[in-house]
Amino acid sequence: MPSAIPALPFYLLVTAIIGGALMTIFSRNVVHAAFWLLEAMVAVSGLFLLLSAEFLALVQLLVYAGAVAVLTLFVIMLTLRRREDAIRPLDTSVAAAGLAAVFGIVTAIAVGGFSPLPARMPAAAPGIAQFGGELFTRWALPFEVASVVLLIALVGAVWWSGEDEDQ
Amino acid sequence: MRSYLLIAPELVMLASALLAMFADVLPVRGRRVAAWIGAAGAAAALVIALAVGPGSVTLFGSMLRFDSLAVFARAATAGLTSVYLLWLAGNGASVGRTREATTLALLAAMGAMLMSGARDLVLLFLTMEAATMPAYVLIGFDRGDERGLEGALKYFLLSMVTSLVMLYGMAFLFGMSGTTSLDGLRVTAFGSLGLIAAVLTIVGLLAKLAAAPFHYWSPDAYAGAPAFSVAFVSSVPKIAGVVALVRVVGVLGPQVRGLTDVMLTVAVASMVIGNFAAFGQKDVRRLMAYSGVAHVGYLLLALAGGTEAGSIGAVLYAVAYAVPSMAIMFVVAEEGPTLDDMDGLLSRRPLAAWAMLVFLLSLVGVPPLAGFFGKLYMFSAALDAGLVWPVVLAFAFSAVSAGYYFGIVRSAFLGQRPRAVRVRSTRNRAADVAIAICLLATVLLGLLAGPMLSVLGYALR
Amino acid sequence: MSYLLTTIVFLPLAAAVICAMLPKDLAGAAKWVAATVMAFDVTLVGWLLATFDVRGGVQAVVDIPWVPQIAIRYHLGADGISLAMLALSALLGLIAVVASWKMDKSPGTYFVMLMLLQVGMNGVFVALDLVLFYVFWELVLVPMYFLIAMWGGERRSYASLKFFLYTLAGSVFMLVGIIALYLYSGPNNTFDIAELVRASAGGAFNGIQGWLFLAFFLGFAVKVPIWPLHTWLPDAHVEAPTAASVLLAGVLLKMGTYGFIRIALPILPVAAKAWAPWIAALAVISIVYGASVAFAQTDVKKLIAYSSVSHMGFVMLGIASGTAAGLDGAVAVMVSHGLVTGLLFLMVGMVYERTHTRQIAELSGLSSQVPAIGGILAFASFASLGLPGLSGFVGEFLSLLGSWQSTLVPHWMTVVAAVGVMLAAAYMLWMVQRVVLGEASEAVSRISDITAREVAYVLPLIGLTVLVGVYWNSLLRFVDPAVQGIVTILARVV
Amino acid sequence: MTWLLAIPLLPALAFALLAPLPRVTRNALRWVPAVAMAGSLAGALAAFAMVLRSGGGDQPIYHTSFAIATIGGKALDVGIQLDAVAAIMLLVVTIVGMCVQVYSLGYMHRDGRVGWYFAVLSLFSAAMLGLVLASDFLLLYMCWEVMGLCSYLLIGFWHTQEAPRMASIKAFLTTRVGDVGFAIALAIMYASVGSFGFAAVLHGYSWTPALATAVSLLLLFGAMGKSAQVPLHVWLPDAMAGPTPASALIHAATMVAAGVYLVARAMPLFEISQVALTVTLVVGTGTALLGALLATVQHDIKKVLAYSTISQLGYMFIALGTGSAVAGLFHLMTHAFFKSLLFLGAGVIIHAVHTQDMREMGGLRKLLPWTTAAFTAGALALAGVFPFSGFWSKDEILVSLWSGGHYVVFALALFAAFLTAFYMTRLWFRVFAGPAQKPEVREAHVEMIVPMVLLAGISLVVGFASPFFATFLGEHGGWPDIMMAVGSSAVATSGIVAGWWVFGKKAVDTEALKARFPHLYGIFDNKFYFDRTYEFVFVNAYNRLSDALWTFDTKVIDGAVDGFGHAWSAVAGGSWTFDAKVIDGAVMGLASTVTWIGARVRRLQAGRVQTYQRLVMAAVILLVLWIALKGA
Amino acid sequence: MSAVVGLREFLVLSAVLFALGLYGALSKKSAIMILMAIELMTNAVNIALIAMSRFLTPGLMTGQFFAAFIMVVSTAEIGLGLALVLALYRRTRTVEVDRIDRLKG
Repeated sequence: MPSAIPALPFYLLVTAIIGGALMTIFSRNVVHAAFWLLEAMVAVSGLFLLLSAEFLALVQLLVYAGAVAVLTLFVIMLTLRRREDAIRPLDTSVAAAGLAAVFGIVTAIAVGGFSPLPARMPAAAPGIAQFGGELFTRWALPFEVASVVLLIALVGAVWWSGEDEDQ
Repeated sequence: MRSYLLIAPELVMLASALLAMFADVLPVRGRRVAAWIGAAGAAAALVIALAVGPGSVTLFGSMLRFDSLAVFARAATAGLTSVYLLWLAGNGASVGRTREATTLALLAAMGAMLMSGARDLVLLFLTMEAATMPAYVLIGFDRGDERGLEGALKYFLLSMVTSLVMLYGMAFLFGMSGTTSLDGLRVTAFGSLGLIAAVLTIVGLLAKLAAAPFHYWSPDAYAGAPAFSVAFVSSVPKIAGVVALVRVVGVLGPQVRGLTDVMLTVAVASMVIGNFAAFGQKDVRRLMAYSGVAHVGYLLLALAGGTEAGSIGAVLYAVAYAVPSMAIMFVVAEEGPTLDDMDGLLSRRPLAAWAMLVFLLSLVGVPPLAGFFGKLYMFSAALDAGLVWPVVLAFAFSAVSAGYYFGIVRSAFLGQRPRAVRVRSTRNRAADVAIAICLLATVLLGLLAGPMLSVLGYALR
Repeated sequence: MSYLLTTIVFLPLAAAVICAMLPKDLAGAAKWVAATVMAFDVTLVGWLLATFDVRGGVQAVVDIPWVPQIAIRYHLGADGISLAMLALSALLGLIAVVASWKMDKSPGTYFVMLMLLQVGMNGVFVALDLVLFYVFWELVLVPMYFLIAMWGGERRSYASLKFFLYTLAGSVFMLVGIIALYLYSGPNNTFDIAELVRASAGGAFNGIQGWLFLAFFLGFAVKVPIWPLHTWLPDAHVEAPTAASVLLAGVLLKMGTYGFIRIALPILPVAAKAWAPWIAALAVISIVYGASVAFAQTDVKKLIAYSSVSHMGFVMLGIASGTAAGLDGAVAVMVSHGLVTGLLFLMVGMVYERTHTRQIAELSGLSSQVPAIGGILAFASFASLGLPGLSGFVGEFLSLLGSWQSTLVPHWMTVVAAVGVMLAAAYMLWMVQRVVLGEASEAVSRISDITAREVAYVLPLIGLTVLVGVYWNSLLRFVDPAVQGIVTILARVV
Repeated sequence: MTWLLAIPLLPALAFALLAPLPRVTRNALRWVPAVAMAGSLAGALAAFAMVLRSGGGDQPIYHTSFAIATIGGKALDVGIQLDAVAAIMLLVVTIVGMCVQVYSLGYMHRDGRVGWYFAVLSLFSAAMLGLVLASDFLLLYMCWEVMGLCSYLLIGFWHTQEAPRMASIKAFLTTRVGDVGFAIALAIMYASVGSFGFAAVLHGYSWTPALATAVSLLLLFGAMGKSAQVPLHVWLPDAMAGPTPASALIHAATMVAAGVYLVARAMPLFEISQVALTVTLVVGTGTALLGALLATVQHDIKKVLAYSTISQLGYMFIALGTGSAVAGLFHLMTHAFFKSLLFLGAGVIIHAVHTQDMREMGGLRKLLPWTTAAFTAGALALAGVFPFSGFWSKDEILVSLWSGGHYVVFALALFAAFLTAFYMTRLWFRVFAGPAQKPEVREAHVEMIVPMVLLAGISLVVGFASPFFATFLGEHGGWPDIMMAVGSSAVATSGIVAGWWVFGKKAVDTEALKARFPHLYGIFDNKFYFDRTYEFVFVNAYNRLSDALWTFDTKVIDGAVDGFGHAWSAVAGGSWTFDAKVIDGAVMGLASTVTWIGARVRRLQAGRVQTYQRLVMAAVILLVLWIALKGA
Repeated sequence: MSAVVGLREFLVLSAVLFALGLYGALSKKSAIMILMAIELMTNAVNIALIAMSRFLTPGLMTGQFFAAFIMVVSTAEIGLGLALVLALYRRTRTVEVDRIDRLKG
């Protein structure tokens, strides 16, 4: 395991992520935004690889990049009656920008102050096997609750997509 | 073995939820069989929860510990859900497909019950999401009505953002303390980042309870939603929400200077906005939304006191608030959401009218009902902690609240215009039994406060 | 451990439940249920009166823990003063039931409300635990709200909600006071009045007696009512049905003054003495203000309502004086005002039943058309203006004596109060002049005189007014020992 | 000796018996009070005999009391006693009372509510007897007030007419003004002595001069109310609206005398403070003069007698002012007899000519022989002509004045005596002399004549008892010296001669006199503007005050609570509309205010999700910044 | 740009990404865009979590589990959200958040 993270790939990925996010937010075409989001997700999964969290990188790729992005595209397709509906005036709001900027700055400063930030990365990092082992021992209960959450989402989605037959 | 016994109530709830979902498969016919199953299941969970009593679950990395406070919350949640489903069984026809509603209610209740025992940030987050997601669907349950869906969307979006803010806070809490278990959280060494992380986490919890200034979703959501779903959403999840807040504030409070001031400001804001906005309301659902904000304000005042008695008083009051407000929404669901629908209720359904009066009086805090004793404990704890003028303000507001609550009483009792024909008189005995149980609970919670408090392991003195 | 007081207090609750259970068509029977229960209640109180040992302090005590966690006890007991008020409350309760015999508008619910009101009234005078006292105090609010709101006059919804909110707002401060007492009552916190008195003597509340007294003062002053918190009284009286007015004037007003005597004075003697001149000033204003405004009234009931403000001013003067004579006078006015104003409202009720008007301009010459009603109304008016030989004089005279004797009340205030007595004669006689004497007016000319039933419920009031007026000790025998206890507490404080 | 209690209780029982009865049976039993009064008379005579046997003096020969209340552990005693003063007063009240009862049986028998009249008369007598027998100021005060009530009921007996109604309320309130002083005096007594008994208060407590002055002046103020002294005399002339026999009893003999009796009782207190005595003297003189002056110009026969009573009461207060209670009481006794006689006579005259205005009378000398004789006896007694009782008692007062060195007052008293003789002669000539304007008049019935004759006889005889009267009361008695007797007789006769000269011979044209001094006559006519000033200063002012307070009550206090909302909206310019259910439901303006604030608070709830999001995040950021700055 | 990449860089990245997502959520009118913004914010949180877990507590993988569960939950919620948006679209023919403001007061 490399004891330190090589600077070049990290910064490459950072530009990909931030660029993707910026394009998602500021693109006028909803479809383009969806694709840029997809690009950002893939970059994030790369970042996870850098942090030697292989399982999470894989999950990120499959779940977010695959399912969510595709699902978003589906809904966009369903809600566009005409092609040109996709092009929408760029919604900008100074208030939102102000609030987001303040929040970002405050957290950044606070993080800066996070005194014991080790620059060096510790050597050993547990692999997927240990992740799998712990998932079904220490984290079994959250796992079950997560499954319930999925069930609820399922019931809700089915309910809302169902037809509104007679009361 | 002990651990499985401890989470038996939750398992029973899950089982009955699944059974309710596949009610069609069962041989028993009838649209409302799901609700009956649900009601029975929840009742069983209540009994087990009380029987098993407190204890800590050694399995699963001891993320779950049910102390007496949690036992009380779990029992109350199960009991209320059982009464809710009993009422639902009685009103099934007017509510449409009860199967989905029952399942969602049971799953939400299960999530809430687990939440009251969660001692770990991850589990807390997961159980909280499990408890609130069904609320989105229940609020927008009436698929045909876009106002309901609009309410659900607003609730959804606002909750998502506040949950993310909470997650962001939790992430840093984890980062600083190295562990996600509640007891191990240490933020003191990390300067302002620790403080910020704590506040962000607590904001998420406050938003779930619809405390001001994070309450904006609740008036629109309740006003759009069908009354029967407001009955559930406005009462049951709040109990567990308060317990969670008690846990988090209990851990972070001593470490973060000024946290109690934040709680105090939010409490006073909730009282002011809740009470004043409720005046002049003509839709009872919206009125109850603002009343909910006001009562959360009273709760937070007790928690701001920071004493152990305050937190127990707050949980007791959460239940003392939940029972009457749910029952009021039952009657509103049967009669119609606006004040005019309530006109002449006394002449049409005298028992319901008297019950409504008792529930409203309990919310105002008139003795000898539950509301009064709840406020008495909470505010004596708060006064003990020196918060004199906020308590006086709280008492003054509860007096003022009689103004808008009595708007409902006046229409019900003095309204002259009995509505010509009752459109949906399809409710049957079960619904009335449910209301009767709530009535009994509101009165007994007041009179038998003593024994009930011993269940809570109350040690004020 | 005697169950007598518990039965006396909660018997009407049983009646209320029975009346509530009555089916629609049997609602007429509700009045019989109420009457028998109240009759039995009165006999029980009578028995308690008979066996009451005047020297024995608090008797018929029942004291069991209710919510042990925060020391709330179900603690009932009666000393001289509470016994006098309990008797008044039970008697007026029975009379109110008999007086509303011809109530036809949903009688079932009416008598349920009346009985609930009775529980609150009986309970508040014998509760010796502050929370229990507060529970009964609030219990009275709701039934009275409904009695006014559902069976009242034209502006009933306005008057009833005003009554409810005024008293509720006041009682909010009282509750804060009660909790503060609980918290500061030394090592083991308690709500029990006797223990609080001991704790106060031991200096438990020394720093904050002023604030505590303010809290209790606001709570009780609204109920008494003391000027300027009195504006709810005329509306509530005018719009309330006769029986409700009798109970409102006869008993509910006394809960405020009883609160002062039972709670504020013994537990917070230092503050009571400090506040006494201010309370006396407000009392004197109430006396003169009430009398003067009564003089300008066109509605008889409103006149009597303002006269109540004036009479309660005397009670507060007596309480502020802190002397034995003053406090004896205060309780005497409370009892006599209950009897006399109750009688006045009953007579006005009878007149209203027959003539359907309360306007003084439209009523005149009652004594020529209906001599019995006219005579009794005149009798009640003379009792009200404090004619010696009738109970009205006893209380007011002793209050004047007490306030002159007391070092707390400046002498000029007693003089103004004495002038107040004269003003009372002015508006009362002016009313008798216009209503009872003179030619029978058009509204009065065809009405029938008093019936046997009405005589039945009026007679006890007349009898008691004369008895107390002639032989003062019939009442003071019970009240004086209890008052001495309070006076010693006040005396101990320098 | 407990049968003494029977004296006041008998008439009280008669009242208790008659009051609740229906009108018809009550009228039938109208004789019962007369029987009760006879019983009391017998008792009074027996009591007088016993006191006579024991030699009189100021020590009570019998005293009993009973605890009416226990205040702060100490008993408050109330009781009755029999001493010389009480015995005399008992005699006076019962004799006059008996005569009035008998007379009324004749006078009132045609009236529809005669039963009620006798019942109240009986209650009045009981109260007066109770007052006289009282051994403490408390019982005295209670009977004092009950008497006030009876005078209210009797004056307003014919309550269907406007005048009696107004007169009765005026009488009650004016006396009540006096009673305020009395009540405060009692408060002072209780505060200093701790009890009200005569023995304790008058003899058992060492009063400081200042406190004694205060108590005596307050008692005097109370007495002035009841005994119609200036300035509280305005109610007596109007009280003539009541039935004449009632006036005879109340406004001649008993009630008005109660004030004098009270001061006489409290004389030990008055003697401690010189100020109180001089004030009494001044009040007495003023009243005597004013009464006499006004009596000379009245046209209504009863008004003349009313002002004459005021004047004579003034005399009694003069006597008390000089410190000699004996002279006061003696004049009280003699005045009671001849003034009640005059009233009863006036009653017969009014009954005969059906009017009270003397200008329509005349020449009744021959038509009403018995009445004229009795009336003349009374008139002479009043004028103070030897040997009638008036002469002796007035003489006593003049002696005590002279010996007390009050020469100015002595002169004024003589002038008042002259005026008294003058107006009585004027009355005599107006009523009895000259041509009979109403010839068809018949003499009164026998039950009206007998009491008058009896009273005339007593007025003639009782004067001679004056020397024994003083010793009986425990002070040195004796015949008045000759010089004073001659002087007063001279004044009296010159008054009569002047009266005869003006009214008998009509030598002076009174009309011209009036024309020449119009404004002087105006003053007299308006009764020195007392009524007008009281009306304006007190009654109207109080009316305006109570209306002002009533509007203050509804508009300001109530309004403050109600109006707050509307005022707020006017200030804030907010125009919020809410339906009737909220308006009529809004208990107070407060509710409309709160609804208005509610509307403002809800403005943020405008329905757009984004605004909600931004508001929430803004709140979050604020909290974060607050905590970060607080924490750092 | 310091030569070696430390935890601070990751956390700053997470803060910037979170701010961007927050801006998107607060400013966008279309519900779908808001959901996308929310996904960005979720990823920001995950980055922070995994970075801190990797740098501060290499031994145990709590942060990674937390992130994993966050992913599960947020995916479920976005699915539900999209279903809700679709249902609402079917009724009101719009996904513009600020045009659906019939509930107010």
